[in-house]
Order: sequence, then structure tokens, then C-alpha cells
Amino acid sequence: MHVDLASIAFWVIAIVLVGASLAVVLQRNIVHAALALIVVFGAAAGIYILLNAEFIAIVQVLIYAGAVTILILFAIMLTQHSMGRNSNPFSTQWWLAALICILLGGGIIYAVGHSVMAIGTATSPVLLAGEGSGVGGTVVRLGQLLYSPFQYSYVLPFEIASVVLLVAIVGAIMIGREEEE
Amino acid sequence: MGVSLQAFLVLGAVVFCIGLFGALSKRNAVSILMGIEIMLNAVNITLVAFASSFLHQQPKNNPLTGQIFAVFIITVAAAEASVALAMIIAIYRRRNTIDVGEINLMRW
Amino acid sequence: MGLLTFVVFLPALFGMLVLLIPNRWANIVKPIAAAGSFIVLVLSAWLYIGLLINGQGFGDVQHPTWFINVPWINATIGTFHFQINYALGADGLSLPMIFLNGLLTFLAVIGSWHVDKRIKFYMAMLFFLETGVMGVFASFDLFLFILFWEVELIPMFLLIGIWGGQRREYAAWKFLIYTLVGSSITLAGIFFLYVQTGGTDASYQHFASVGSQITGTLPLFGGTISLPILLFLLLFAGFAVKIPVWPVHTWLPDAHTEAPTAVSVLLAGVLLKMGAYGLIRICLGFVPHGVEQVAPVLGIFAAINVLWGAGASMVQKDMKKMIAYASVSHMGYVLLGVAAAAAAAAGGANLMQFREAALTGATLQMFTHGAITGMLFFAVGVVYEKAHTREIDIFGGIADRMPREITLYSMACFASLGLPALAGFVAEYLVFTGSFATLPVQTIFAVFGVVLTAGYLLWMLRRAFYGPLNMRWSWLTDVNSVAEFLPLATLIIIIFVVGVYPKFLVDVITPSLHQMLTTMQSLTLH
Amino acid sequence: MILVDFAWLIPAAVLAALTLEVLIYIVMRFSRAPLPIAASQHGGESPDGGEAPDAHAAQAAQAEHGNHSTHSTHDDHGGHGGSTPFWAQLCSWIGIAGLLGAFGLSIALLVEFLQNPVVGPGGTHLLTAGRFIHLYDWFNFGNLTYPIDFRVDSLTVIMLVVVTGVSLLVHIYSTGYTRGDPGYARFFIELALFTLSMLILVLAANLLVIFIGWELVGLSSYLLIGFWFYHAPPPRGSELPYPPPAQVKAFVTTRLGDFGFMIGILILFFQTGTFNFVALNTATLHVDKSLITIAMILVFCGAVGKSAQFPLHTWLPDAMAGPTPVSALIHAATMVAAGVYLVARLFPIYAQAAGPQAFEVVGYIGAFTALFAATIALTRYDIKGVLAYSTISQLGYMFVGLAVGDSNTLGMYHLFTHAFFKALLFLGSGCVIHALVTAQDAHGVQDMRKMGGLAKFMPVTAICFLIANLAISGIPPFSGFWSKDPIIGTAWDKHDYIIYGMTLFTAFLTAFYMFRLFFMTFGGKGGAFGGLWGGRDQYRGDAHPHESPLSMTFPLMVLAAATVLIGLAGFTGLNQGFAWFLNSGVNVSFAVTPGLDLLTLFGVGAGVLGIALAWLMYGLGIVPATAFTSNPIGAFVHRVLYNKYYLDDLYALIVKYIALGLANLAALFDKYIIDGIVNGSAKAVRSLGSLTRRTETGKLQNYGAALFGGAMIILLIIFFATGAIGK
Repeated sequence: MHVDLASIAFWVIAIVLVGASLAVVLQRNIVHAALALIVVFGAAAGIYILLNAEFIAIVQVLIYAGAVTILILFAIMLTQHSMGRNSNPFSTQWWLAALICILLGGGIIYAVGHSVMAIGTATSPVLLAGEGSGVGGTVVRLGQLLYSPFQYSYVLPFEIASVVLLVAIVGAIMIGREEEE
Repeated sequence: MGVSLQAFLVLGAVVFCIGLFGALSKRNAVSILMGIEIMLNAVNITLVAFASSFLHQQPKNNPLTGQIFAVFIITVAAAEASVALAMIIAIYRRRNTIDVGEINLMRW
Repeated sequence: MGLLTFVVFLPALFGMLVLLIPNRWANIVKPIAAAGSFIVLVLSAWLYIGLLINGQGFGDVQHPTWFINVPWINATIGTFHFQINYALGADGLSLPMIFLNGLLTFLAVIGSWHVDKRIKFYMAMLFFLETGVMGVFASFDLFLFILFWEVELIPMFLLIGIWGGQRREYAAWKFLIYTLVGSSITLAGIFFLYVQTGGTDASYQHFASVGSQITGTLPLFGGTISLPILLFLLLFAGFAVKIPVWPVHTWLPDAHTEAPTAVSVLLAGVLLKMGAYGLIRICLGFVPHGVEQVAPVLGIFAAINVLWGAGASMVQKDMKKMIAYASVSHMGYVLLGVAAAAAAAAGGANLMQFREAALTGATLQMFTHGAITGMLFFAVGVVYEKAHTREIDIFGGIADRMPREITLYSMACFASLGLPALAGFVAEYLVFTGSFATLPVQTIFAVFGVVLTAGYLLWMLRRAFYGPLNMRWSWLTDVNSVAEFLPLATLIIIIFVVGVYPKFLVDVITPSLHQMLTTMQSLTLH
Repeated sequence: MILVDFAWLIPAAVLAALTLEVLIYIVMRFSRAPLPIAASQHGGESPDGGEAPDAHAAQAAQAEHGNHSTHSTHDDHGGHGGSTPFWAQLCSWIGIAGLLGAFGLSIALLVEFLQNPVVGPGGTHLLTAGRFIHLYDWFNFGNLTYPIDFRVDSLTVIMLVVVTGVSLLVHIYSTGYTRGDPGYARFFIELALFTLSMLILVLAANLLVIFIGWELVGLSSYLLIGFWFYHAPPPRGSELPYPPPAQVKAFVTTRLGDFGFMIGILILFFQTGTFNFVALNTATLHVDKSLITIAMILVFCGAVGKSAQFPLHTWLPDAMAGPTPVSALIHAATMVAAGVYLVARLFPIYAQAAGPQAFEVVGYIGAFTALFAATIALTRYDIKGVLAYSTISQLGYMFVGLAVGDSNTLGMYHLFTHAFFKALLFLGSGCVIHALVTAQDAHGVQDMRKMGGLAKFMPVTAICFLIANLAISGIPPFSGFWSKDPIIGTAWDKHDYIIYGMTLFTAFLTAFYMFRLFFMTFGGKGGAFGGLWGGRDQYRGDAHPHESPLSMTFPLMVLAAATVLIGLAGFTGLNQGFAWFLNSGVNVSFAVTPGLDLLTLFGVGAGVLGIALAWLMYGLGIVPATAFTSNPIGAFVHRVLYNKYYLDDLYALIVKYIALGLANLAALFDKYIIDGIVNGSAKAVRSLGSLTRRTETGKLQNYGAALFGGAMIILLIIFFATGAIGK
């Protein structure tokens, strides 16, 4: 088959991604699992680059690989000694979960394979080279779509999302803080 | 020529299922959370892939709705992660465990 | 002419009122309840007297009296058109029942003077029950009818389940489930009938005029079933449970036995009559063909009811249970009368009067049985409230201690076993003389029930009240309070009056049945 | 406007008396203190109300007890001990007054009927036409009417005289007999109620009213049998009946007969559309004969029940548990004769409309019952028991008389005479019981083995009793002879030789056991007149016998006089006049007029033989009393007879095992089969629910698995639905 840079990059990142996520799931030690999760997030960021979604990639690195992972690690740290030595065990219904996942995945993949919506190419060397519609790839466009007061944009949802975040923060504080006796 | 959309979609599906498996089969609440995060990422991948495929089909009015969605998903995911972890901590304080096998609060 | 509205909804109003009384003033609950139920009684009596005074007849299905008709729900769902009116009316069939309900509820309030457990709630429930029953008898729209029919369930369920005896929960649930299953089938039947008759109008007048034209058959489970019969069976299901018809009668002994005295009175006095009323008004009035075709079978079931109930009550150890089975047996006469009225015998036209006699007898039996069984339950209640047991054999000779009680109790028993000059005889005699024309064999079997009734009632009296006094009960007191005496006295007076001069009651009933029967006659003749 | 139109005054008078008595009774007996609103005032309002009911109960019990204090110390007798309050006596006087009025009116009616004025158009005489009194209608449908009508004709008038007369005498008698009884007032109320019901029955113009009266007399019989409901049961092996079961037995057994009666009425009504007797007489002629025959036999079932004929006779001996005046009035003279009256009333239908089978059934049952009851009476020791069975036997005679006679005269005449001498017998036995009461032995006083030689102590009673005995034995010139002998004779004339034989033999037995009774009671071996007139040394009991007060002996004398006079009047052809009167002026003759012929000789001879045998056995003691029972066969027969052919036991078994067995079956079926199904289905639903409840683990992951599993399944379904898989 005709090999180009994009596909090579894709395959590499894909393998890393899948492997890392498998590690997250299968690791016996939850700390290792959390570390593997960082790799997953990174690889995902790579994929976004590959799909010329630079902004998403950056945000991914910042929020996931940064904030969320740190949160998770804190949580693990705070609850460490609860699960004993095997800190990341399987439940008794793992086989059922596996079955469901395999069948579901198979179903989705089958659907992808047969769906007309899935025909087409996602990446293109042109876009990778950076010379596309407007400067800065899709970032500017994304910005316009998100914040532009003049044309069709997602300002309102964005604000709502911020409210959601605020609520989440308050909620997290309320839930997480020690109730004083 | 580039990588086909299907490849990304399949990748998303595979990762999603792995995350789902994690979420369904682990007993540690934190690792369930991690599984959920993986699922979210898989969804993001799918959305972005769609976005850029559309972009590739009609570059003029480049539609980035998928990416917009991804942004919101990430936002919500962050919020969800924080709240979820706070809850895990709270439950841990109450029952001194985060083994979901021992937590059956979801029955009346 | 909104008087019926008052009769139907005043009780509910009083119920609310009673509930609103603050607990500080709990001691005025009973007086207020008594006054309220008395007002309703007076109003329901006025329904009859008013008609008597202004001289207009007592009406029939086509010309109900006190009629009001207000469009209520008018919805079109898909191809299905809902037309429900708030239509209330009364005729000779329902007037006695309405009066009986008012009377028995009043007496029940008086008779439950000794109740103290959550008295407010109790009285309110009695009132709500009254509203439900009144609605059933007064409504002139089929959907309104089934609505009230269901409304009455809840208070009765609570009354049995909260204030009942040891096995009250079981009894209450049994009553509820039995009735619900039956009435759900009836509801299906009502929809079916509604659709079959054009699906535009649910008023009684409409059904009474067009319902008799329903004919034809319907494929069912491979075979075919005559449409009227199917309709009848569907409609009858709920009524059969309420009447109750063997073999769906077993809820009754439990419910009657566990319920508190006043509630048993209402249960036997008016709730069973709802079933009989539905049978006559809806089954016989709206699908005469169906009833006509199954009449002999219906008669057989009636005979079974009579004999079965009598037999079962012969061997009961509990007074109340015995009387409960007795009312199973006596409702059999109602069923027999209706069956006989519907049966198409060889005679044809000249049997008209016999059918009229049978149907009038059935309706009269509804009234008299209400009064008589109510009195019996009150009488048992007197014993039970004092001795806290109803087991017949552990008494003995207590007539020595309660002369008033034995006098009134015996009167009730004699009325129940059909002694002349008391109401029971009139109704039964009428039913027999009428039914023999169309259903001779079934009637003969039913007549034998009279012998059995005498047997078990008198034997019960003999075991409990006669013989040397069992000194264990030497402390028993007689009927010694208005609350105990008034219901018994009132009922025996009514029973006696009806037994000696039934004309005033029959004159109410007959005309409205006459119309129904002429319709049927025209059918059976062609 | 003639007197007959006021015939309704007769029951009205009794009704008025009854109402007055009841009012007095209620006021004096029941409402001594105003009732409180509620017996138990304990409850939310008054914290101290807790013990209120107990206090109330205590004082009420006190009151009630004071009210019944005499009950516990009760003997099986009317008088002695205890005092009768004034108001109770007032009740009795009111009753007597009412009955005096009723009796006077009846006599007046009789006189009017005898002078037989012309009433109505066409010169129809009162005797022929009778008189129809319409009171009111119950209801009418089309041309069906349920009227409450009275009809007065010769038959009615006779019954009116008998009923009011005997009832009046019994009232007077009872003032003495039940003096001091705590239920004194109640007794008279119930007597008045009975008389009223009987009058309704007698005056009835149609089957509806007669059925009403029919049931009402049953009610009063029930009440009066159970008059002493508080008595302790008699010792085992005693012949004495026990009131509480007896009253139920009486009512239910007669009800069993009424079942047939009712069906008969239904058939007649359905076929003719009327209840009225006069209308029925003609209407039934046009109906299928066999149907009418069946109907009339069914009606006769009612008579069998009420008049205690063979299959249903067992209640009457038990009914003797009631006070003796009651036995005299109800269970001898009037009520048990109601069956005979019914058949006599419907005589035209029996004779013309119905087939001959109807009267054959009546006749044979009557004759058999007469013989059957007489044989049982031979072995009774209970004085009232003997009289009870003799009553059954005599009623059998009446039915025979109706069945074989050309008119209802024979039966009615025997009813007429029997009413007097049988009432006399019972009242006499009442005097005996009254005289022999001892505090120790409440149950033995009716046992003839503890009597004997009473004639010297109570001559009046003895003489009256002897007269009645001769009458019932059919010895001329006493009344029984004139009514009984024709029945036997007619049976012969009608070639019913079986019936003739039975009745003749019964006459012999009757004379025997009646005089056995007399000798055992009043006479005894060694008494004057060959043991006829016993004295102190014949007395086997331990009481202090004495003659009864005038209030009790007076009715005896009156009745004895009636018996004798009716008998003597027989020579002047009273029975002919009776026949003429009863057949509404048509001069039919008795089938056989007793005279100097062979039939009469046989009839009287049987009686004489019986008396002679009794005299030999119990009076002179030449033939030992155990003459017949000594040999094994005799002993066996005696045992069977003494146990009433074991019929009571048989019925008891039937009731216990068949009736109650079936009833139990029904109850158990309800309990286990029907409720089993109901509860079973309930259980099934329950278990299903508990099964599905397992899925509600409350575990996050199970829910997640379910969620995504569901999604997966839906996915696959979609694929299959769109056929995407497999092609």
C-alpha cells in the first residue's frame, strides 16, 4: 500500500493509544494505571494534531494530562490503603463486561464498515502542511465559532458550560470537604 | 491521500470499548473513573475525526462543529471528574472503602 | 334540579369538614358526622317524598327524575371519540337504593359511636364511601358510573384494612383485588359497549334505546361467540364479584367478618346492591339479548348461590361469617329474579306480568336484604362489642342477660328467613311467584334455600342465646345505649312497614322496570 | 250492611289486645331508665373514661340480674313461688278481654250465618255466598294481584268459634297455670300473637294470606315451645323434650313441609294466575289434571308438616316442651288442625280438579299416621307424650275423613269435636302436672309411673279427664263417637278396606292407651270402681297432690260440658246440621250416620275392647302390665315402639351426616379450592416479584452493564431488523 507520513504517524499513535488504555484497564497497581492514563491522554492529543485540531490537542494536554490526572492521583493517594495490596482488582462480572464490550465494539466497527457516513478521508497532507483556509489552521475558525459576537457562534453554550464548571467546583467543594462534628 | 475516516472511527470504537470494559469490570471507583475518562476521549476522537473529514470534503465554509463538541465535552469531563472524585473521597470517608462491590447505595 | 348533586357530593364535603376538625375538638367529630349524615339522609328521603308531593311519576331510564346533564369531557383521541357527561338522574330502580344508602350510612355513623381509633379519618372514610355509592346509583352516564364504582373502593379498603379485626389486611386486599379485577373487565366491557353503540354518547338513555339492537357474532379463539353474550359477560364480571355470584364470592365472608360492625353493615347493605343494580340497569337494560341468552345458566348460578351460601353458613362457627354467607345466599334470590325476568320462556307475551313480578321482587329483595342484613350485623355487633368474640358455641343462654338483644336479633333473623309480615318474605315470595313461570326448576331449588335459612339462623340463636345461662357470660349487658338501640329499632320498623304494606315501595320500583321489560318483550316476541 | 262485614273486627280485637300488651311490656320491662348515648364513653375526649364502661356494665348487669333473679331457681311448672307483678297480670286481663270480644263476635257471626240472611243480588244467601272482605293489595302486575283479603264462610265461622273459644279458655287457664312465672306477660303476649295469626289463617281468602297466617302460627309455636328457653336439659334417657332444640325442630320441620306447600302454590298460581280460593275452584278445572294433582299433593306436604303427619310428625311430641296450655291450644286443638283446615278449604280442588291420586295420598298417609302414632303412644310414660301421639293419630283420622268423605264435613267435624276434648285432655294433664310439682324432681312430674290414684285428690280434673277419654275412644254418647265413627264407617263404604282396617285397629289402640293413661294417672289397682278411682294408696309419687284453682278447673268444666253436649246433640242430628251448615246450606248427609248397625257396632266395639283391656291390665291388674313385653318378640316390639321406630335418631343422623356433611363440603370447597386458587395466584405473583427483585442490586456496575448490554442488544436488533447482518 502507498505509505505516507500521516498514515505512519496515525498507526504509531493508534498502537500507543490502544496499548496505553489497555494498560490502564489491566494494570494491577492503580498508580501505574494512572500513569498509563497520562500516556493515553497524550496519545489522544497526538491524534487530534493528526486531525488538524490543534486547539483541542492543546486543551487536551492542559486539562486531561494535566489537571484530571493530578486529581486522579490525589484521589488514589487519599484512598490508597483501602483496596489492600491488589489496588486495582476486577469485579466478579468482568467476563460479562468483556462480552458486552467485545460485542458492542464489534457492532460499532461493523456499522462503521458498512455506513456511508464513514466513507472519506480525515487527514490530508495539505492540511498538515499548515496552509489551509486562513492562518493558524482551524484555531481561528474555532475561535470565531466559539466567541464571535457578530456571526453565528456558540457563545451562549460556552457561557452555560462555564456556569456548569462553576457549579461543579462548588459541588466538589461541598461534597469533598470534611463535615465538622 | 491520507488516513481514511474509518480508521479513526475504528480506533475510537476500540478505545471506547476498552474504557467501557474498565468502567464495568473494575472494583476500584477511581479506576472506574479512569475508564470513563478513556471513553470520553474515544468519543472526542470520533467527533474530531468527523469534523476534519467534513472539513476535508468542503473546505470553504469549514464546519468545525465536531471540535466545538469536543471542547464542551472536555469541559464537562473536567467538571465531572472533579465532582466524581470528590464523591469518591466522601464515600471513602463514610465507609472507609471505595470498592464499588461493597457500595450498593443505588437501591431504595 | 341539582338536588342529586348535593346528595352525591355533600357527604364528601362533610368528610373534608370532619377531617379539618382540629384534634383539640375531637369530641365534636361524632356529633358533626351524625348531623351531616342525617342531612344527607333527609335529602335522599326528599328525593322520594318530593316526587310523591309534586305528583310526577318516578320515571324510568328514558325519563329519569331529578335529571341533570352537563357536558364534561369531550375529547377525540385518534379515531376514538370520548363523550363523558356529568349526568345524574334517579328512577324507581335507584331511588330505593339511594335512600337505603343514606339511611344505612347515618345508622352506621350512629352505630360506630364506640369507635375511637382515628375517629376523624374513620368518619371521613364513611362519608367518602357514601359519596362513591351515591354516585354509582345516581349517575346516568356509563363512564361516570364506572368512575364512582372505583371511587368507592378506596375508602372501603381503608375502612377494612385499618379498623378491621385480626386478619384485616388479608381481607382488605382480598376485597380490593377481587373487585378491581372484576371491575377492570367491566370497564373493558363498557368501552366495548360504547364502541359498539356508535361511540358518540355514553348516556343511559342512549344505551337503553340502541343497546338492544346489538346482535351478531364475533370470532373468538377460533370459534365464534354471540356479541351480546360477550358484552354481557364482560360487563357482568365486575357485578358478579360484587353481588357476589358463586364462585367469586369468597372475598365476602372475609371482608364482612373482618370489617368493623358499621362497615359490614354498609358492605352488605349497599355495596352488594351495587352489583345487583349494575346487573339490572346495565346488563339487563343495555344488552338484554345477552342476558336473555344466558338466563337459564344465570338461574342455575342463582340456585347454586342460594343453596351454597346457605350450606356454607350452616357450618360457620363465627356469627358474622354465618351472616355473611347468608347474604351470599340471599343475593341469589336477586340473581334468580333477574334471570327469570330475562328468560325467554315458551309463554311469550302472557308471561309479562310474571317477569315484572320477578324483576320487582329482585329489586325489592335488594332493598329488604340491605335493611335486614344491616340489622343482623348491627345485632351481632352489639354482642361482639361486649363479649369481644363472635364464636357461637362459646356463648349459651345469654338471652337471659340480653332480652332486648335477643328480641331484636330474633326479629332480624325471622325477617331474614322470610317470615311473613316482615320485609324478607314479600321480596322472596314475589321473586318465587315470578320466577317459577320462566325458570321453574331453578326456582324450586332456590325455594329450598328458605328451609335451610330457617335451619341455620334458628340453630345459631338456639346455641348462642338459649339454654341455661353459661355463667362465664353472666356479666354481659343488654342493648343499653342509643348508639346500639337506634339502628336496630329504625331498621326493624322499616322492615316491618315494608313487610306489611310493600305497595309504597313497589309503586316506586315497578314503573321504571316496566319500561325495561316492555323493551325486552318486544325483542323476545319478534 | 250486615255483621259479617265487620268480621275483620275479630282479628282486630286480638291485634289491639296484642298491641296494648306489647306496649305495656316494653314500657314496664325494657325502658326503666333512659338510654345513654353510647354504652362505652371511653375514648379521646375523657381520659378518665377508661373505666366508665366497666362501671356501666356492672350496674347494667346488676339491673338485668335483678330482672331475672328468679330464672336460676326454676322448676318445670307454671305456678308456685315467685310473684306476678301487677302490670303482667294486666297483660293477661287485656288478652282475655280481647278474646272475649273476639269470641263474642264469632258467636254472633255463627248466629248470623245460622239465620242465613239474603245478601247480594239474586237472593243469594249468606251461607251460600259467604262474604268477601277486601283489605288492601300488596301489589298488582298487569292482571296479577297479590291481595290481602278475608273471606268469611261457614267453614271459617266454625274455625273462628273453635279458635277463639279454645284460646279464650286457655287464656283463663293460663292465668292460673303460669302464675308466678317470670315470663308471665311474655306468655300472654305470645298467646295473643298466636291467636291473631291463627285468625288470619282462618279468615284467609287466598293462598297468599293463608300462607302468611301459616307461617305466623309457626312463629308463635316456635316462641311458645321455647317459652322456657333457660331450662337445663333433661337427664339422659328421659322422655321429656328439651325446649331450645324442640322449638327449632318444630319450626324447621314445618318449614320443610312448607317447602312443598310453596311449590304447590307456585304451580297453582302459575297455572291460574290467581291466589283466590273461589277463583281457584273453577280455574283449576281448566288446567292439566296431572299437574293439579301434583300441586295438591305438594300442598298436602304443607299440611303434613303443620299437622304432624307421618314423615314429618317428629316435631309434635317435642313441642310438648312448651307449657301445657300451649300444648292444649296450639299443639292439640287449633294450630295442628291448620293442615286439616287447609285441605278442607281446598276440598273442591282436591275432589274435582285433581286426580284421585291426590286424595289417595292424603287418605293413606292419614290412616298410616293414625295407626303409627297410636302404636307409639302405647309405650309412652310421659303423660304429655301419650297425648301428643294421640293428637297425631287423631289428626290422621281427620285426613282420612277428608279423603274418604264426599264433602269436607267428616274431617271438619272430627276437627271440631277433637278440638274440645283434646284441649280438655291437655288442660287436665296440665292440672295433674301442676298438682304434682315437687322442688326436688322437676323432670319426673310428667312421668306416669310416679302418679296414680290422683282421682281422690283432684276429682274435678279426673271426671273431666274421664269424659274426654270416653270421647276420644269413640264411646257414645260423647262427641268423639259422632265424629270418629263415621270416618271409619265411610272408609268401609268407600271400599277402602285397608284404611278401614287401620282406622278400626287404631280405634282399639286409642281406647287402650288413653285408659292406660287414665288408670296409671288417676286410678290404680285397688282403687274404687275396680281401680278406676284411685286414692292415696295408689299414689306412687312423693308430692302433695291437690286440686287446681278454679281458674284452671273452670275451663276444664266448660270443655267437658261442650264434649258432652255436642255428644248428646248428636242424637238430635247435630252432625247432620253440621254437614248442612258446612256445605253452605246444601243438605248433604254424612256418608254413614252412626246408628244401630254393624259398622257402628264394630267401631264402638273396638273402643270398648281397648278400654276393657286397659282395665284388666292397669285397673284390676288381672293381666300383668308386662303381659306382652315379657316374650322376646314383644320385648323387641316394645323397644322399637318405645324408641319411636328410631325415626328421630334416623333424622338426626341424616341431618348430622348428610346435610351438615354437604354443608361442610361446601365450606371446605370455598376455603381450600376457591381460596386456594386465589391465594395461590397471589403467591405466584409474589414469588415472581421476589425473583425480579434480585436484579435490583444497587451496584453501580450492574446497572452500567445492563445499560450497555441493553444498548448492545438494541444495536444487534437494529442490524437484524435492517438485515444488515447475514448478507
